[in-house]
Amino acid sequence: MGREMPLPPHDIMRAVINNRRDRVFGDESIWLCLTCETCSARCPNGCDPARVIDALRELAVSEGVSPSPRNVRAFHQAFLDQIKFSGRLFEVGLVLDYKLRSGDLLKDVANAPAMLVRGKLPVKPARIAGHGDVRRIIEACERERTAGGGELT
Amino acid sequence: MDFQPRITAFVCNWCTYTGADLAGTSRLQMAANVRIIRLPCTGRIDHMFIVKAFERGADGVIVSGCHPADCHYTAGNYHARRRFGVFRELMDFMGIDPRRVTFSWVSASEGVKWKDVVNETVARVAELGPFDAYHELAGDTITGGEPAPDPFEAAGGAETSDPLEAHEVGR
Amino acid sequence: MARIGVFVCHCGENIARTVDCARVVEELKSHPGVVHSEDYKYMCSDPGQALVRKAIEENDLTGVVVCACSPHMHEKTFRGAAAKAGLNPFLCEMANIREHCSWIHEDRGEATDKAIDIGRTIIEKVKHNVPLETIRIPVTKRALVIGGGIAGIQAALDIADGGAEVVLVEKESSIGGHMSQLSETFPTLDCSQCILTPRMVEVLQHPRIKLHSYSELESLEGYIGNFKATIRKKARSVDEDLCNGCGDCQAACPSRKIASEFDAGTGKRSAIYVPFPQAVPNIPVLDRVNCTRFKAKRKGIEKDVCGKCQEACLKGAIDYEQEDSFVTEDVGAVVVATGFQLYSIGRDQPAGLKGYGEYGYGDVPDVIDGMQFERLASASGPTGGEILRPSDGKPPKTVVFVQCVGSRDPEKGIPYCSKICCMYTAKHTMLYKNKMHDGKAIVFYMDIRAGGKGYDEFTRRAIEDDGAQYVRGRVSRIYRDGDVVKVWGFDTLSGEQVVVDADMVVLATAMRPQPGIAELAQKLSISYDEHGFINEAHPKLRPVETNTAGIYIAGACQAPRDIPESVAMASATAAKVLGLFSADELEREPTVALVNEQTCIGCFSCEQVCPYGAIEHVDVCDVEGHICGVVARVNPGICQGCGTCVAVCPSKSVELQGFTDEQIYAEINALGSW
Amino acid sequence: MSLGYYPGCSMHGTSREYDESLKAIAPALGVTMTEIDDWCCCGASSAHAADHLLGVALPARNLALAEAQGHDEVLAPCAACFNRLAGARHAVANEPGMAARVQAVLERPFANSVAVRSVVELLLGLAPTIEEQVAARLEPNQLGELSIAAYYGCLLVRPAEITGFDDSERPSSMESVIAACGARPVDWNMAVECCGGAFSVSRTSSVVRLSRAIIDDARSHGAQAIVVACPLCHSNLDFRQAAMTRRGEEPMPILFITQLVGLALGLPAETLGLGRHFVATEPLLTQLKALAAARAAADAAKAAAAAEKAAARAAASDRPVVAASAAAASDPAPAPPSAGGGDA
Repeated sequence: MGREMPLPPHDIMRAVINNRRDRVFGDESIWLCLTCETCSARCPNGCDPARVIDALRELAVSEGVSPSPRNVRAFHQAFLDQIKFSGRLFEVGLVLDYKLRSGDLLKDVANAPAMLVRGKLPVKPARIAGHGDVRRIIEACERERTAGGGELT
Repeated sequence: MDFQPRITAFVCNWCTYTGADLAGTSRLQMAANVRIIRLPCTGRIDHMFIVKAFERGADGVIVSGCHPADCHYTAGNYHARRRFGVFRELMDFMGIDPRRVTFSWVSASEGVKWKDVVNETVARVAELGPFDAYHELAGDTITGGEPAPDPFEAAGGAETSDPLEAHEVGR
Repeated sequence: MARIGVFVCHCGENIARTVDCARVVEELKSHPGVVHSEDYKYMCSDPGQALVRKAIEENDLTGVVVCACSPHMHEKTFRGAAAKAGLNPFLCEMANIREHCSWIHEDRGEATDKAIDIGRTIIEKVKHNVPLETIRIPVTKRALVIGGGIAGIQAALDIADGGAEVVLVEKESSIGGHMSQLSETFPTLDCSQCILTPRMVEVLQHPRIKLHSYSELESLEGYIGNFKATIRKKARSVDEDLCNGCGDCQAACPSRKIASEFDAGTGKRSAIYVPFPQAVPNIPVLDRVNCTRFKAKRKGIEKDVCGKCQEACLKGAIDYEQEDSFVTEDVGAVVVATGFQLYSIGRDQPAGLKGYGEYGYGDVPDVIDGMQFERLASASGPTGGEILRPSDGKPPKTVVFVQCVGSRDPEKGIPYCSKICCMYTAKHTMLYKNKMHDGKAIVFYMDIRAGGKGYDEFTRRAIEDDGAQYVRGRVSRIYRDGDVVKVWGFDTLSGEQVVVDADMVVLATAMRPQPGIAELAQKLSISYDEHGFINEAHPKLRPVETNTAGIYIAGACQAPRDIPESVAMASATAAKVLGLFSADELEREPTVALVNEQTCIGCFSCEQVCPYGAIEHVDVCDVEGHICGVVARVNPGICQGCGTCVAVCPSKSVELQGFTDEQIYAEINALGSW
Repeated sequence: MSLGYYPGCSMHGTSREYDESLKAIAPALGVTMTEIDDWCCCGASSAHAADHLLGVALPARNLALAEAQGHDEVLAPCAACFNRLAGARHAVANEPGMAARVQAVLERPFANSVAVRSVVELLLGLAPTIEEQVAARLEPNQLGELSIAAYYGCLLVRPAEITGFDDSERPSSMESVIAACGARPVDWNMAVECCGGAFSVSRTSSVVRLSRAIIDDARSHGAQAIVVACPLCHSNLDFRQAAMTRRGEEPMPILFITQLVGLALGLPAETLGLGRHFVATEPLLTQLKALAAARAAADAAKAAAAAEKAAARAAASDRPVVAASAAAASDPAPAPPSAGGGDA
């Protein structure tokens, strides 16, 4: 994805070193990272851009900075809410929810039937017994983060 | 101050003695209470030397050599450090206040540090007052030939504490 | 009864300003044992020294104390003066009343009292001084040089030209080392073989150089001036005395498809071979691993197979039964010049290194390393100097050079900079462009480190005159895509990803010490760093010495080095060796430790703490001559006189001459009287 | 040794056939595994991007469950899940303070004692078994003619200190499994490049660009199919392939490694869920069957001829040596460059 990022990983690292929040959060770069880990695997100095970018996204979310491209953030949001609700990811739900948030309603709708035919999309969400437990964990983590307990930056 | 402490310094020939020389050539003024005894290496220092110094009326002692890893003889100062670990235990036992002894590293380029070591030690010992317990120190006063305790007996324990650090001054 | 003479120096005003020298003279005159005491303005001047000599003779003094400057300043001077007057120099000591007194105090009274104290202390010490004789160790004026690369060759020639004998040991069948593999050399682009071969021949013909090729050091015993080296002459399967280097055996050998080490795998050789035509000595070696005959033997086939080389050899020099033999050589000094190896980043990685799978080295035929490029560019190489890529033998139109492969990479490779890569990469681009004018040379670099005479100009030339295209950034991926080698990189200056369709890629791989360097270092009891490079005694002031006296280092065994540096180091070691050999005997300060074998209990605490391994075990026998115990003995040739053994000896059986317990206690006691 | 099974969400949805095929081959290979009761989503690929702690805590919950249910190993077929689980295990073990923080949010005992295994790792260990079974089968192995590109993607091999079981730049474990199945692994270039992962839905354009490069490279290296071990990769390469195939290009079937093993073991395509792919697999399979049959016939003929030769050779005595020297003459191994040059 490097080539699609306005700031490629090494520039992000540089900006972080120079504490250039404006640059780091200035565009959608950090949201375009797929955590494919290639940068971390090949860094001669053992830096771990993938982790740094994760941390930056976390920061961005908690501080509400950084214009994460609407659809990417939407995806993450939809994803987490899914788990929060059922404890597991319910893909149909995810896709629908995501479309509502991101607004590109038509995308993939054509494919959904195909998915159903192939038995790939259970229509009914599987809700695990411990979904409450999961919700609690998610909220606990949110609390810790807002309490600033996290070790980011 | 009226009380002028008498300090005996055991220094190695290559680092601290040369460092003291540098202090001289740089004309660094310092207290005149210190008398230097030159040894090839702190590794040479038998801690009975220190006991003897006190026994002969010194109020304080400075032991100073090369920084770790700088030893002219590659490892002498490490062995010294290790033995002083044992020695500190001994001092309490003999009723010598450990604060009367300064362990320090002064390299050939640290004239200023040497000055500080001297002045701070003199000041510290001056506060402690005269060391008058020396007559209680055991042993024949002429040869000072008490059998030294085997330095390696307690060496194991010594390694955990680092006496040179413990009292280092003039950083 | 001691008869001490005291000499107080004013050092012009330096001492006299704050120290009342007259009073010092008076006070010390009355000190027990002092028979003479005087002062003078400049004691170190000739008239001053004359005073000392005169006093020694007139009062036949048993000791001299010079109250003046630091012993580091003038101890030699005054000991010399004492010696001239017939007094053992070690009975003369200095009391430092300048650096340690007059210069650091203002109060005249205080300073004078202190000066007197210092004088007394030294007087008391001198009373216990004993005459010492300078230690003399015989020196074998013969040097062992390990490694026949350019460093070893230079060291051997310089030492031999200096008049000493040299034993040169080379593990390969020919000397020449890596330099003989190079095509041209930076920054002058003169042909490596042309400047090296004559030196190699010189070595062979030098009356004072004895060459053991295809040999390795088995063990080294002894100490400076007196080493005994055992050398393993590996079974060459060729009688060195009979062989006349005609090469018939090589021509007769049927297995000719063995990858040539000399050509870094780009060329082929036979099983019995001389690595290259100019080899010195020009005697082939039989590679028993690849030889048909030995393969068959290993397969357990009774009958002798092949044997064509033996048939072909008219001198009957081929000896299949030959075994490793050993020779011992007495030498006085050792020069280690074992050089380097290139970091092979292929699939098999040494412990601690991850390698570079993403660069496809070893899998993609057209991804080669610097040494392989040298062979391709070399007139004596497999392509006769034409640059043709390995896969299809076509001339590559676009060549990508990647610097810092393995170097400066603490995570996957090696943290240090290999130093020569920037230069040889620039050289490679020139060699390539000079042979392929329409070719494109692209260099990926992190920084260009071209420090050295004419070095930066050289890299500039590559860029500006020869048009090499330098891209600042690292390469992330190299793979084969049909006919081309795809190179993914990043241009950090333009901030763009770069993808090059190259025909060939040359990796400037890192320099590492030779394999087996650790074992060698242990044999020589010298130290090496975490990468395996030999440690110098002092990084600035003793760069070619090791912490073991009499063993010196030259070239890339100490750190990444280029040819000029290796040669300079080699000549430096030669100077050191010749200096050592300049006298028949080594003179050493007698301030060394001495064991009282009567009282030694043989606990060898001293051995544990001695940094130089100077402690030897000696059997003690009872009256009937039966061994009844073992005691320690200090080898004065090795002891450096730190005195650590003295301090740890539980039975007080070791004394450090010049700093005996007696002397030191005397000093301490002297201080008791203030 | 008790193996817990962590399917992960997509195994019950978009990559159902992965689950089916795994369950199908497990008994055949003598693997018994029990699904972790009440497992939850591991958070991939959003949790870690939103909250580091959550990214560790969710997988940790599953590892804790596995622990409680007496497993000492957990099998996570989904590469993303595997990466998250293994990553969590690593983080809890190595990040200062992490163990405590996780403990605090989990509110259940967690000793971090469970090892995490990927399907590839498991199959690699079983490769000999697979080979035996394939050999033992009577009908000709239909995979004999199949050239396959093994696609690892990111999460299976990176980062090395977490995944560990294979070289992160030049992995070979899948190739070993493919070979064990009797198929031909192709040597290609995109085995560890990223396919676009989680952007399948949110940034399809990128996925198409990245995945196309992968499929093109596989095709150009003669692969007839790509084998994957990751639902994300699969959906990108399979589900999105329509968007990236140009006119005249044969579609490239994308198989899960478990499906390949299943085929090798002779399990019916249906049970392996081969019908669930967007890129149809039938044409390839039928083609293979034909080829395999043909080859079997040819082999039989060859074998007969060879037998005669062998008999003849047995007569002459000094033959083996010639063979040996011939082998020597054609010894291809290039010397390591470092071997050049001469030093003691």
